[in-house]
Amino acid sequence: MNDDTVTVMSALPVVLLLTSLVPALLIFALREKQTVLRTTLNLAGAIAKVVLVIVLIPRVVAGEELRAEFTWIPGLDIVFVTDTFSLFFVALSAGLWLATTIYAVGYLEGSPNRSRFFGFFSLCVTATVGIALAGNLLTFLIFFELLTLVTYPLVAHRGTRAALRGARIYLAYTLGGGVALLLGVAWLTLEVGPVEFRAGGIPEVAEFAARDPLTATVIGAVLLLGVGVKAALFPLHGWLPIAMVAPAPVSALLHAVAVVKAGAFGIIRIVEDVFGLALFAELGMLQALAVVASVTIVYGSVRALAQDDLKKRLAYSTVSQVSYIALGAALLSPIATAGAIVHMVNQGFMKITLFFCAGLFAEELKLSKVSQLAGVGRRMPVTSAAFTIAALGMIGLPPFAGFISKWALGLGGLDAGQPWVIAVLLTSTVLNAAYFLPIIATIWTSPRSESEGSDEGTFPAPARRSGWEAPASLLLPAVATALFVILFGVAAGWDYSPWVLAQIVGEGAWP
Amino acid sequence: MSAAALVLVPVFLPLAVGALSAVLPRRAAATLTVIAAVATLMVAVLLGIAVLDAGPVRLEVAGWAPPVGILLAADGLSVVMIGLSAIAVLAATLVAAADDHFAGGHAFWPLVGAAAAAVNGVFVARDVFTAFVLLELLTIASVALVALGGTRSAAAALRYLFVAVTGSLFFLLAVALTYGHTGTVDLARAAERADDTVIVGAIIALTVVGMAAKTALFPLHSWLPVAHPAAPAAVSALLSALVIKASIVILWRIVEYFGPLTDLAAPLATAVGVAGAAAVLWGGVLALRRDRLKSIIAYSTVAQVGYMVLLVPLVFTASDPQVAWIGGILITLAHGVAKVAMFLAAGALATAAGTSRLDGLEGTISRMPWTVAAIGLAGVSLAGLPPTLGFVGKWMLVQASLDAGAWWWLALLLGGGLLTFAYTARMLRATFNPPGDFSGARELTRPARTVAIVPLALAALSVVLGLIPWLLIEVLSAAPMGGGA
Amino acid sequence: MTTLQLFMYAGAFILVLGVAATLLVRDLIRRLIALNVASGGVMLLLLALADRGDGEPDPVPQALVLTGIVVMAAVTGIAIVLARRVEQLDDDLEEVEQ
Amino acid sequence: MTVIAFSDVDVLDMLVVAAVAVTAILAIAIPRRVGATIAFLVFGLLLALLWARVAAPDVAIAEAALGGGVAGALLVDALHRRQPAQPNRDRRRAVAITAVGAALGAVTFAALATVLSRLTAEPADLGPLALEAVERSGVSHPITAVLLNFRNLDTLLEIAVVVFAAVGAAALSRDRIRTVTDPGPVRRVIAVIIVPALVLLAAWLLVAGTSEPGGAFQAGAVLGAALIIAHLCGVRPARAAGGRALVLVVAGLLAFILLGGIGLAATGTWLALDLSWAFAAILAIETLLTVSIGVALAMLFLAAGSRDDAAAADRAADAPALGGAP
Repeated sequence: MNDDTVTVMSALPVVLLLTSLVPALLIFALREKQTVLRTTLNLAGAIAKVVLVIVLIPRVVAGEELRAEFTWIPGLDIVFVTDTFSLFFVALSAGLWLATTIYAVGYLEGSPNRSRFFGFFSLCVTATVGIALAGNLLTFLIFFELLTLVTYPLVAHRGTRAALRGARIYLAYTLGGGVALLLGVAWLTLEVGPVEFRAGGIPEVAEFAARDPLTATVIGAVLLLGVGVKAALFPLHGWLPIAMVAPAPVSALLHAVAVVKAGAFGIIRIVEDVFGLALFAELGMLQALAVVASVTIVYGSVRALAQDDLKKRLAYSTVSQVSYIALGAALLSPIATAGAIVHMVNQGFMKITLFFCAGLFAEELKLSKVSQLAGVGRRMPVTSAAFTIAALGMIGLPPFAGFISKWALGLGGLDAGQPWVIAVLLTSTVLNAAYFLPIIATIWTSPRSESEGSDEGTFPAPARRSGWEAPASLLLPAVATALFVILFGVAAGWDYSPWVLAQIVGEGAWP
Repeated sequence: MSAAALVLVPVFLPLAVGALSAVLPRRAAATLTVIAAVATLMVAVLLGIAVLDAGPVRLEVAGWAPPVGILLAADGLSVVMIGLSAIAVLAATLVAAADDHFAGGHAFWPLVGAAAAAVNGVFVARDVFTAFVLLELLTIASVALVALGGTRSAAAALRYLFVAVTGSLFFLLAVALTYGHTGTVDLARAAERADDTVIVGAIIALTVVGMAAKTALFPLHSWLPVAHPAAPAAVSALLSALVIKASIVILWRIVEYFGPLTDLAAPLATAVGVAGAAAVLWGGVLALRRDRLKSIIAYSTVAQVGYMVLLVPLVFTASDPQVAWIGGILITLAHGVAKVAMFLAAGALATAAGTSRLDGLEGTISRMPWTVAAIGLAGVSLAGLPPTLGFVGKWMLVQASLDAGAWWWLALLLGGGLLTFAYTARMLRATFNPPGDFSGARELTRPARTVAIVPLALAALSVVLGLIPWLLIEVLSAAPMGGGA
Repeated sequence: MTTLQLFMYAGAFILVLGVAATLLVRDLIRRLIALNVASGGVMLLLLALADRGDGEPDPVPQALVLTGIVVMAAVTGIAIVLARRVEQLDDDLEEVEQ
Repeated sequence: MTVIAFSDVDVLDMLVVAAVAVTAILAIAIPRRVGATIAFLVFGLLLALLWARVAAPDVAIAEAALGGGVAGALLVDALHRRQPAQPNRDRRRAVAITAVGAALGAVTFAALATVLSRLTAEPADLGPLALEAVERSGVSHPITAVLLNFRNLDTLLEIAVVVFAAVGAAALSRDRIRTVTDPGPVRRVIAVIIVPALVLLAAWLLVAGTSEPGGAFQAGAVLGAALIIAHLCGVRPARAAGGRALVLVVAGLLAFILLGGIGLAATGTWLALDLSWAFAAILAIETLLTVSIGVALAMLFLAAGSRDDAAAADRAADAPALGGAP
């Protein structure tokens, strides 16, 4: 937190929530056929949120902090604040929500139960923004659990046996995590009173930890366990590949913004804004977190190698990539902290692009396996290009966004005196390459074998008047997010680039 | 009219309306019952304001002070429970007025009036014998209401009657001991004069057994999953949401007044807690294994009763008993609101689908999304998940358990919620349908609009109260439990 | 032993007897009788306690017992109605089976 | 009225208590319904005798009237219905269950007796306080004062219990209450002699209740018995249809609640009676309550004992125990 931070009571944080909550409730009430109105509401909410965020960024960067609070029970409030970190996450969600909404409108065109889908879709973003804006642990907990509940109908949306099974497993994992989180939050609140996030750690928590380090460690571990499920830390990651049954836009949102990112965000909040890095390191938990994150990074990558199902491969890739954030948060170095924070955005844009593309392949050509993608680059060049950009970014090649993350994390590892981090990053990069490069190669070069796929051996030509390779509402979001993947890498030095903002956010943790 | 006289309205208004309803045509009876429920709700608000202003509202009936006369008093607990009863009755009668299937016959109206009067009376009673008579009135009304479920419900109703009346006799024995030991049946006066550990322990033990039978606390629960589903839907809703609360409140009151007087209270409280824990697990597991909506919801009640009594051991061990009291009361309130919503919504689904079997509900989520949403939201509240009232209660009980270092109760509170949501999710899953598998396959009978709105409104109420629970907590703290009335 | 004690213990005995029978007996009408026996036991206990002094007995418990008796009669009445319904249904089912 | 308490136990008391205990055991142990019911009837009468021994004549009358009525209804039921065959339970198992039940019962009794033995013999001060207040109640009989003034809330609720039991019973057996269209000679005689006698008795109990043992409950119970007998004997006014009878039933309850309102208006306290009109109010309300209770009990037990057709009712009318007039 900057010393010159000014806290202003304001309704704006609530308005930020309402921009998706109100559309959600209105959409629920719509009839199935009111497509235009529904799309309008969706887009209006999404655009309003983006505009609000853009307006707020300069103010918050300049040291203004907006705050709204409500009495919940006597002595314990529901608090929303826009500190730099929360706004950073809100910006990520708002941007990707807009892209995903456009994509989803096109993706679900003509399918049943769309009012239900978009209602919960908006609620999902509301919950994510609530998590971002939460000013204390209680508020964080409320929205964290809300997120679990509102994503359930999205995962189960199709109603098939597999969808219901995926939703059930998802629920079992995340509610289990919620139990741990509730325990941790309630316990810490009992010990130190309302736990308001504070960059660099809360003094009361530090005092408490000095008094009773064992209990503090247990509470910290329980809290991490609670958020670790959503962040898909090994061995709590089991739900993620199974939840792939959800429609593509949901997977995109789950992996890039909402669920796993909420978990990652929670890890950073708890480590840096509740306990503080120094205290966490003192309690010995920082090292433990680093080890778990490293194991998850390598494990996820290894498992991804073996998947032929494209979405499954991407899912294991998420398991691995999200743990970069946890790893960065677990290193005692300002540059690693910034690396963790910037990777939230970078991974978000890269992964959402990949899922958009996977959805495009599946929708347009009914391709869902890696082995079926041979030669698809010629039929869908734009989609394939977007996929390639995001995949290269994932591997960590310059000038794409992913490079910034890996570079910052590597430097941070050295800075923190933990050079083994470089080894983890290198291993992961090699594995990333090993499971992404073959896909890229297949898409662009492999001639399509006669024995598979359609009878003619070539993909059917697009059957739309525009002559585009896919519907515009699906294609454009993918292209846009892919461009951002390049932009975030190339323009990392710009005043408001994610990397610069991440450094500002990270500074707070290092008073 | 002084504020004190307000205490009588929740008792006599429904009673008079109930008596009138017996001889009035259905429309008039329904209208009057709904009006009475609204009026009761307003009186609850007024009483709440009075309690916030000046603490408990006391009324010496007929102008005779205890020990000769009867004292009624409304404290925070009374106020919020009367509010719950008004809301539950309002919801159930609105639905029953819209669709006769939910009522089961004309006698529904007078009997609901009697039941409402009896539970409200229990909430304000501070005289153990008056409480006994009120319990009997409630038993008579509830048993007859169950029997409205058709010929086959008679056996369930009779079984319920035997258990309930046996429970009452245990309580009457406790009343006799109270009188024998202290020479009065006024709670406060009896608590002042009681000085024999063994006798007071016996009074508590007898009340616990009697009320456990009437509330269906494990292991005396087996009548409930038979009786509640046998009744018409609006009756099931009232039985689960409201009727069992009367015996819970009596148990609480006895613990409140007599608990501090005897060393035997702590072991008894632990026994109650153990029974509650077993109820949570047993009810939850069985709810998971039933395949009819009403049966699942009834077992859910068995499980939830476990949470409602969990405050009993906690008030003896937590450093601030008020937190445990308020948490337990809020969980009970949340259960009431959610259970009415759930039973009414289940009734609507069953009516529409023509069956209450889970495997016959496929596709209802698309046709009746609001009704399914009501079940879902109600389940969220029962499971104690945010942002509902159930979460507030659970939060406070978790705080109290942590404070008391009561790890067993803590594990139960945390794990029980998962079980609750598991059977809720099971109900929800049954309503989904694979795409294309449903178009015109089976026409659903669409229920009346009210039938769809009421459960959802109640579910929404759980959320609203979950986000702004402080008002309830203020009212509950205005007259702390154990502070005397 | 005093008369008070005699009556009290007798009341307790009858109560326990009645409750035990209510729980164990299967025949509905006999269960109902057992329940009434049990309630008689409690009434005996209460009335014995009312008459502890040397002077006039306390009218309050007597009034309570009076109330209790009326309540029990009402309960019994509705229980008989239900028992008839149950057994009628059983009979009908038997007829159908035959 | 005084009874020897806290002296050595009277032999008569011992005998009556022993008889009560024995009949209680018989009532629960006899496997046939008829036998069990008769034992229960005797049990009730012996209890009434005991009530007189503990100086509770009001309770004795009520017990005799109501207990007799209940037992009578049970007896009618037992006589005219086939007792369903008990599922063949393994004899050994039955013995085992009984043994376990007896053992648990013994333990419970021992525990209860221990608790009871701790009750002190000091008289409570409630009695003197209540008796002292009787002067200000408007009636001179203490129990009536308690029931209709000090604790009239309990009484009101108790009426409600009876009223709603009748409402429930009527709903559950709506089409089943049948009247006797062609009463035989025996029943004509009963109708002419017994019914008016019972009605008169009820009236006397009601009026006397303000100063002596008696009152609305006892009177109501007797009136109920009269109505049942009249009904079974085919007396026309007793054939009131469910709806009209219900009006009579709820009228008493509503009047009682109304009295509460009047109390509120007149004295500022709900259900409070001003001494100047307390006696009149109590008598008026008792009259209405007597009718309410009488009709309600009649409905309840007619509903309970009805289902069978005229042939069964024939026999029922000749069953002397019905109504159990004192």
